[in-house]
Amino acid sequence: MITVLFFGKLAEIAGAKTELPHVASTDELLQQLRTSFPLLAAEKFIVAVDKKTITENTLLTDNCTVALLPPFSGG
Amino acid sequence: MITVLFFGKLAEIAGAKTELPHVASTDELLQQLRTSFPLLAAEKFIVAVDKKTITENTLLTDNCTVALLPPFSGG
Amino acid sequence: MDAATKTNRVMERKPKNIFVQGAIAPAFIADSIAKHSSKTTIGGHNIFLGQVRADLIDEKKVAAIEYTTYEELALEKMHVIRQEIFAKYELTCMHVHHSLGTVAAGEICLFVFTSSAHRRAAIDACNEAVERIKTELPVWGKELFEDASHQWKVNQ
Amino acid sequence: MDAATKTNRVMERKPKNIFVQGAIAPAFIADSIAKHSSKTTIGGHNIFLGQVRADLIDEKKVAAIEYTTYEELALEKMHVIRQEIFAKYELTCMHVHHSLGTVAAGEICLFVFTSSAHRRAAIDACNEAVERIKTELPVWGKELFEDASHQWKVNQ
Repeated sequence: MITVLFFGKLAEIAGAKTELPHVASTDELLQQLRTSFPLLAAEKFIVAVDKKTITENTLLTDNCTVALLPPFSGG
Repeated sequence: MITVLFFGKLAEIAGAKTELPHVASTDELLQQLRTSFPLLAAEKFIVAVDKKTITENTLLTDNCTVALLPPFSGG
Repeated sequence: MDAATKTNRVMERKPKNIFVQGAIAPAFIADSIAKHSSKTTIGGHNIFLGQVRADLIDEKKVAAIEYTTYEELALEKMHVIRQEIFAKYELTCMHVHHSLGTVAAGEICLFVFTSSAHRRAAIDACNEAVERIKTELPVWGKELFEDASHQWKVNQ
Repeated sequence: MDAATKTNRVMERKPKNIFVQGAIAPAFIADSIAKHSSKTTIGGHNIFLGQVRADLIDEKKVAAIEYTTYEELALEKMHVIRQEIFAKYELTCMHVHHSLGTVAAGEICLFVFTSSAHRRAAIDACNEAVERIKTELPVWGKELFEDASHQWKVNQ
């Protein structure tokens, strides 16, 4: 299982959390998510795998957590 | 009369305040003060006439106030 | 290894919790300042406070901001920021508190507090910490308008 | 001219008193922060606090600093600094408090507090105010040692 966390505005679109059966890579995961939640396509976000932000397609292992992080606006 | 104010370390040397009969200029005044208070010679200070700091010899008028200000150390 | 050293080592490894529920009270800030009176090597403190603005957006007024975070990632990130700032500046201490949940307009949502022997380090470290908190911490502010609608805050 | 405008004009002409007798209490700082919660155009506050250090000088420890000033000149000078800083930065407000008399090691002797809609102005204005206060205000600190001897403080 892969856990996917959504934050900020993205959680309004997709809910705070979802679990998916094994997906090979982040590119594949994002493709699936965009199919399930078409509104995601218009949103800017970065991706973290197990709390490390990534900039390229990344292979996913079982039980990993992927987080979709829209632009930060703390403070 | 000319009022002379001393601050910080200078007040330890010369007292907080003194009054002098008319003196023509700041140079003349400082010469008199150094004679009265020889320890002043070793001290760094700037001079203010009626709350304006001066950098050159300045003519004094009656009833003016001259202040001797050692380096500031507030805060 | 004595108890104090042990405590320090544990603190270094385990990120501190910076999050507080709701607004940061001025009395909390006062307590935090007062606690430093026993640290007599300190010569200067610098404090930054973020306050929620009642911005007017399309004629609707912001009544409050609701903050959420990815807490695990935020605390790890703050831990790295803290270590890098301590490595860079001669600080005596640094404290960071950020609100979660709802903070009304006019209330304090961020409190960054640095102290050092000479002022330059505290001022520069505080400045850098604030910039990094704003750009690097996964925290999101939802601006709640008086009419109960909302929009997601964008940092400048 | 309404009463508020009149008051403002008078305030512009008459320098504010920045001096307080003895240390600045953390509770006073908290009150000062709390008073700004009604100013909901403010997004950031910056505070600098000067604290008296128990420096060791030739094996003697500083127990307190005794501050004196040329008050008339200091208030006029602070008034000019205030006006120049307001002209340069988009500030909502600025408050300055400096101790006179004896302030013990660990206590606060200087409190500079700036507020603005966006943080940059408050941070830069506070920084500039502190530098100018330290170099331009006729204030003198006498470092009182534990053995009752003293020396005159020198600002870095």
